[in-house]
Amino acid sequence: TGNDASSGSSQGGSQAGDSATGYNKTEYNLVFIPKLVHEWYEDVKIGVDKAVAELAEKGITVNYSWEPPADAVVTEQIAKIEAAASKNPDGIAVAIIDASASTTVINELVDQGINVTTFDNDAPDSKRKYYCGHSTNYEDGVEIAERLAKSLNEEGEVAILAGTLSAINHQERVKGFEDTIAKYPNMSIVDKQADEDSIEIALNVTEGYLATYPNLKAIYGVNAASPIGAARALKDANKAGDIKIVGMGENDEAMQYMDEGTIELSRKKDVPTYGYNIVYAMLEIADGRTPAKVADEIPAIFVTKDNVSEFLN
Amino acid sequence: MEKMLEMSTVTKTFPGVIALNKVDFCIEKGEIHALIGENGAGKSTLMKVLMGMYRCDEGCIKVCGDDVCISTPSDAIKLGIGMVPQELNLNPYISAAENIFLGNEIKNKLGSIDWKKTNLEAAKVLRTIGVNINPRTIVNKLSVAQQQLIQIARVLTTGADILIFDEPTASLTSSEAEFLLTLMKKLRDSGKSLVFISHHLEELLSTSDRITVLRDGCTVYVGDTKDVTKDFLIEKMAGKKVEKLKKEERKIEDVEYLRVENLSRKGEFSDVSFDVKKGEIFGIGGLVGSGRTELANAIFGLTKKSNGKIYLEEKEIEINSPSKAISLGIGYVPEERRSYGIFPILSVMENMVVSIYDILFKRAKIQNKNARKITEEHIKKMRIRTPSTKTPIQSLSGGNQQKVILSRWMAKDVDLLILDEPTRGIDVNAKGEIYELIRKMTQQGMTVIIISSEHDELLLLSDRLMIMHEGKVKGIRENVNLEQQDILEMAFK
Amino acid sequence: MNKSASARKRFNILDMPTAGMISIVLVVLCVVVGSIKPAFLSQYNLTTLSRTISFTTMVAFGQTLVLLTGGIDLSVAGVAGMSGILSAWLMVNTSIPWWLAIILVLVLAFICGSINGILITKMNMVPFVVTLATGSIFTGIIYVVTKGSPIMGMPAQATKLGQGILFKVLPYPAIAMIVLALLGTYVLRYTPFGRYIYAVGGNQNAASIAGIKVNKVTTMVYGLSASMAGIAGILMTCRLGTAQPTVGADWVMPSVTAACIGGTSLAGGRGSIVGAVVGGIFMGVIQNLIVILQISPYWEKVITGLVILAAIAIDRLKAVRSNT
Amino acid sequence: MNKSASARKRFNILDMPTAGMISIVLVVLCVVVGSIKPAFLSQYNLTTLSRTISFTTMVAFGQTLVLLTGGIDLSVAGVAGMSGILSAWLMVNTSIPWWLAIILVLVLAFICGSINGILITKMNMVPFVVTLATGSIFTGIIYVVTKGSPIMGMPAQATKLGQGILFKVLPYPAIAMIVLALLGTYVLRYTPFGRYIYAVGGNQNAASIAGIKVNKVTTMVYGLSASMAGIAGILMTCRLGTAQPTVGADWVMPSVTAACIGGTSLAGGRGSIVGAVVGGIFMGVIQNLIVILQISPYWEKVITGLVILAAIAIDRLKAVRSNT
Ligand SMILES: Nc1ncnc2c1ncn2[C@@H]1O[C@H](COP(=O)(O)OP(=O)(O)OP(=O)(O)O)[C@@H](O)[C@H]1O
Ligand SMILES: Nc1ncnc2c1ncn2[C@@H]1O[C@H](COP(=O)(O)OP(=O)(O)OP(=O)(O)O)[C@@H](O)[C@H]1O
Ligand SMILES: [Mg+2]
Ligand SMILES: [Mg+2]
Repeated sequence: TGNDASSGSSQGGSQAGDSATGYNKTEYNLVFIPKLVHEWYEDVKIGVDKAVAELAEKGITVNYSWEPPADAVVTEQIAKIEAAASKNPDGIAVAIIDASASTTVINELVDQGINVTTFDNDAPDSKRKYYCGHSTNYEDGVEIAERLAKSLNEEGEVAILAGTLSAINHQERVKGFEDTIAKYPNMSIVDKQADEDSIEIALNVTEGYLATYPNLKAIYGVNAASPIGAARALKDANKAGDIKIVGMGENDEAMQYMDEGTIELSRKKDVPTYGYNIVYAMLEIADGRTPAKVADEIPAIFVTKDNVSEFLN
Repeated sequence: MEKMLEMSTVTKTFPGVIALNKVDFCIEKGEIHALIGENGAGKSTLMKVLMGMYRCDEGCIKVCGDDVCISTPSDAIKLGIGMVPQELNLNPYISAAENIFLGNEIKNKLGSIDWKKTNLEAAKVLRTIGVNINPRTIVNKLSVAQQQLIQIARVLTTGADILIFDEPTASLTSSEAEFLLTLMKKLRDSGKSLVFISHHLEELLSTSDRITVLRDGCTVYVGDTKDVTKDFLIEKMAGKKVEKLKKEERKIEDVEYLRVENLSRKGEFSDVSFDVKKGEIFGIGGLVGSGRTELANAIFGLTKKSNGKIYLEEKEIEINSPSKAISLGIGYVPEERRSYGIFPILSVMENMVVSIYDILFKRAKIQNKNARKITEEHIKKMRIRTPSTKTPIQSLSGGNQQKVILSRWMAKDVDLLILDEPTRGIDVNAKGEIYELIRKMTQQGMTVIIISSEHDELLLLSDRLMIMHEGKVKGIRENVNLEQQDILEMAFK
Repeated sequence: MNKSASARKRFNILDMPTAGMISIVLVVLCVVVGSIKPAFLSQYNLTTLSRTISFTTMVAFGQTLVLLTGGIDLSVAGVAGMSGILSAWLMVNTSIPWWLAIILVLVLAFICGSINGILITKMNMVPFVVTLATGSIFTGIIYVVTKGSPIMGMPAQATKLGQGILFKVLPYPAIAMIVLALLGTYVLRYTPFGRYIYAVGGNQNAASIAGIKVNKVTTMVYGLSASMAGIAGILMTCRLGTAQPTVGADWVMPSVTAACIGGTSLAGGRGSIVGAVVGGIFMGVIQNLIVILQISPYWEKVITGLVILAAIAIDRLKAVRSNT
Repeated sequence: MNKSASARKRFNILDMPTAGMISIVLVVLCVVVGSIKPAFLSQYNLTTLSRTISFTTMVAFGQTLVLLTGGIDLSVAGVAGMSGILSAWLMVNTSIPWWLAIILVLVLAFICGSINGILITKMNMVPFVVTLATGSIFTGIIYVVTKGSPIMGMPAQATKLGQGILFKVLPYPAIAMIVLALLGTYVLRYTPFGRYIYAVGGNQNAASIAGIKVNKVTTMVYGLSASMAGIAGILMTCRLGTAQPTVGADWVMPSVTAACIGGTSLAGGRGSIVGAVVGGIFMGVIQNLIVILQISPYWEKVITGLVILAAIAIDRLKAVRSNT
């Protein structure tokens, strides 16, 4: 179903490139706009660089600029998207901070003939050309809850570190988790507090939990910062392992805590693949073709003590 | 005699003004040197150059015969120069004792501040200048006069050999001033050199040894005090002959305008009753702390009275805010110009027309042209020295600032004007002009209450006089054949 | 007379207002960048940039009024977000027409601001803490109302307000900003109320004695600041097409900074709406340039900081030279 | 004499310093909550709470000094983060011993702060904009160094500084805070330098006439503020065991707020380290109570705002009553 040249993109006009490479042009300009400057996106960038290097071997030059806003602020990101558009690139890839907020801009740009794609976090109702990411947040919450229930023998108190209140993916992860725990009569969610994606706040809130709930059995953290903050607090309180931490930890630090046994379970995605896949997709779109898959689901795996060694540097 | 300080060809310009134009100024060891001139003549500026607060454009300074470079106040202090500035310049949030020893702390062996000793020493210094206040009092709780005395105490503790007093007596009453003058003489006799700036010529004549007169930023006269007379100085300052104002016997119709009955405010004044007639100049005299300012504040609605009644044209009125007072046609020139009078960074024009914006607002727009016209008129009428109507008022000399505030109420055209020390810091000639203006205003139907610590001013201007002491009315008299002596007698009876 | 005239001429050069100096810096910057990267001066970029700038700049207008009185309004973020959310909520969940929803919310914003003003004047509280606390409350209300989720389904007439572009050149929010800037300048320059704001900031005690109702003026100013934040919040919501709980969350510092860069003093009494416009444009242009010039994101904050420092340093050099 | 004596007595009750009033509110709050939820007063909670509070409170000490001079330091976030990152970087990537790394970074922090001070005094720039800009630069340096990733592998002796607990009761950071509070109070009360800080903020002209080197004092104060932020940043990094780029990012407003709540005036000249401690504890306790009392996260901001308002209102009531 791949090479459907019929999609009326204006960019497809220049047929100068030699067909041996399979691409219309020999040089492409791309813009990436992650949510913010963060190590997670550095991993995405590794994948981007890998694809760019591959293409260079085929004689295709891909220039890209990396433009995360300094902080994950939706209005700042929109300003970045608009500014990037004025450079008229062959493609813009955005890790959406806020789907509904960005939809208008994306549609405006796509209508102008600029190819906008999304990665990591989607704007599903927009006219974006392609999405590469992970959208099963609710299901992740469910899955983590199921696994936690099993390891706790379906009983005990659990507290949630709920991330940022306005982040939809955090809300969905919480929802999936809550809905599932509700099915176990002997399990209860005793508290849920925001940690604003901050290790410092996650740590402080966890200490509050430890003081308030002597029977706490597990802590669920919905973003990369939460399990790390919780792990630190548990270690300090000498309760590492007694209370199970489950959640979304992905980085090296989380892997180390897991190796020690402080974090029990973590959902981890193959991050560089986002970058790798999206470069190829953007080139397809720039040439006026539709990429093989319009939405590219990057699978996430569960990391536990058993397989953590694969991810330790 | 030994030259203690020599300033030669000092020139200092500000945007729009040449404040000092090749001024020569010289003090000898062990003298009190009077520095006089009209408002804006450049007296304070010259002293600020000496203190290193302004850098002069040109000129050189010698201390004890040596060329010196003074670029900051701490340089000046190191050279043994100390100053009591014209404007109150204390830290309002710290104690009197600390203000006195600021920059000159008393430390113990460990290098930390010895507060006990600081307070003891402060009390000692305060006693030498005749003030009886607790050195631990936070400065913003003190009256203006007390703050002024603290500034004087400050300078005395620095052990400076050259002491500058820029209008030190302006906010003091006669007895405190008297005490200070004696102290200054004592300092001179102990070998110190003093610069004394004042608009009270009698003071200068009785205290100083030599006099320098400045006019328009130039030195116009230097000579021994014993060789000059008051009239001579007045003429030198103005650069022309000046008519002296005489007491005027006026007939005031017996139409009551304002009546105050049993007005009291806890801890400030009690049972004050008086009435003011339409077109009258009603003087209020007394000694420091007699509660006159507080009385005026209460009448104007700045503070709440605790008791009593006020009638305006026979109708009882309730004044609970200044804006209410103003809407009833009352204006007020407060005693503390800097904290209650001026808007320092706003222009002369804005300072003048701030109370008449509602009148200037026509055809959906403030008529700035009119505002400028009014301002320029008053600048001319009051002879206010300012480069332009746009100059921030803070860069005017003290006396000229006061004139701007007076103009504010003239522009507003109020029916009753309360003036609290209206000529404080104003030069002799300008005083005369202001007196004349006050009289002219009353002739046009305005009523004036004037509070003053200068008794000759009250005797010259007022139709009737009320004397207060310690918050109580000691008497009200027609101002006919009254003398200074009578006022003091009334106060202490 | 001669003397003073020559002195006055020099005075004019040295006393070029801050807003003027910054404008010059800004124009030079734009010309230089425009000649290196024509994309910067493309109509598309200028149009979207003008829209981007307009929101915080509008907030900066209100902030300027508050700063002129010597206060500070940290609640603008909360008010902006709350206004956006509540107006969308009213449009989506009630049968109130969209324009009425907007008016109602702006009235509410004004009341919220007045509460700040009343607490500050009547209770004699510190503006910084009061507006921080009320700002926290207003932000909190957003979360209570939305539980963090955006409100979708706003009527198209409303979203047009934020998304529309007049003659394909001038976005509606930019028009709103220009109108408000003119209005604000008029009020500050030509109405008694405007002059009273300067007087209150110049010396509160003196203002009171001059017959100005200091408390009323101050309360009004906080009300207006909140209204401006409200307008910006609602327009941003319309621009986005959905009501985001985070709208305006980061507008506090930029609004103060824009005012400051444009020459408004934090101590009160000095400043202008024009200053806020210049400051707002300056900040927006820097952000835009960073993308246009492809400056590494890791260096973005460093560059932004340096450019701001450089701009105000150029402005201050004259002051330093004219000093003492 | 009699009058003034009676006046002094009245003065004492009405003029109970803000820090005192807030302490009373705080104690009442703690007792009430402690009786409802004994967990609040458990040793574990108090110990961890004391550590949580200590970081921003230390930053608030420096902020207090700056506020006393009438300025504001918005660069504390940048300095704290940069100090944390750079010290970790030195420990991990060079052979410099950990303690030397810390000293070097603190010297650097002091220099960074002094740059603020020099720009503010020599160039006569506005503290708000200067520190905002330099703060942006310092934060930027973090990103340049780390590209957003944490630095791991800090030596255990260093992390002990942040994680250790004396006698299982008093965390090291809390000890650092107490020592610094005592030291700061001593400096402010008993050394000329400390008094000069008040003098500069109370009336800069007066200070200058008294021969105080206003520029030197001010520069020093910004240097100290940066050093305090540096200490807090390094300790937080040690506490977390890894250097996070976001350390300190949210400390600016809390540090100013803590100082303000404790009675330090933004206009300068009034305030104390004790005030910062009380304000810091107050803010920390509110945050802790929200967890302990299971307050819904959606209501958190509303409650926080209301409690702050209530506390300062209680403090101000006395002022309002003693007014006019
Ligand atoms: N900081 C300043 N900026 C601009 N102009 C100033 C400044 N200080 C003083 N001037 C101007 O310099 C002139 C001299 O002022 P100065 O204060 O020395 O007068 P003065 O003799 O002390 O008067 P007064 O008796 O009223 O105190 C005045 O015209 C004044 O407007
Ligand atoms: N803010 C204040 N706090 C405490 N006491 C004050 C304060 N202001 C004034 N006082 C005291 O109140 C009394 C009256 O004040 P004040 O000296 O102003 O009276 P006055 O009659 O207007 O005298 P004058 O006008 O001659 O200075 C004085 O004893 C003064 O010390
Ligand atoms: Mg003078
Ligand atoms: Mg008085």
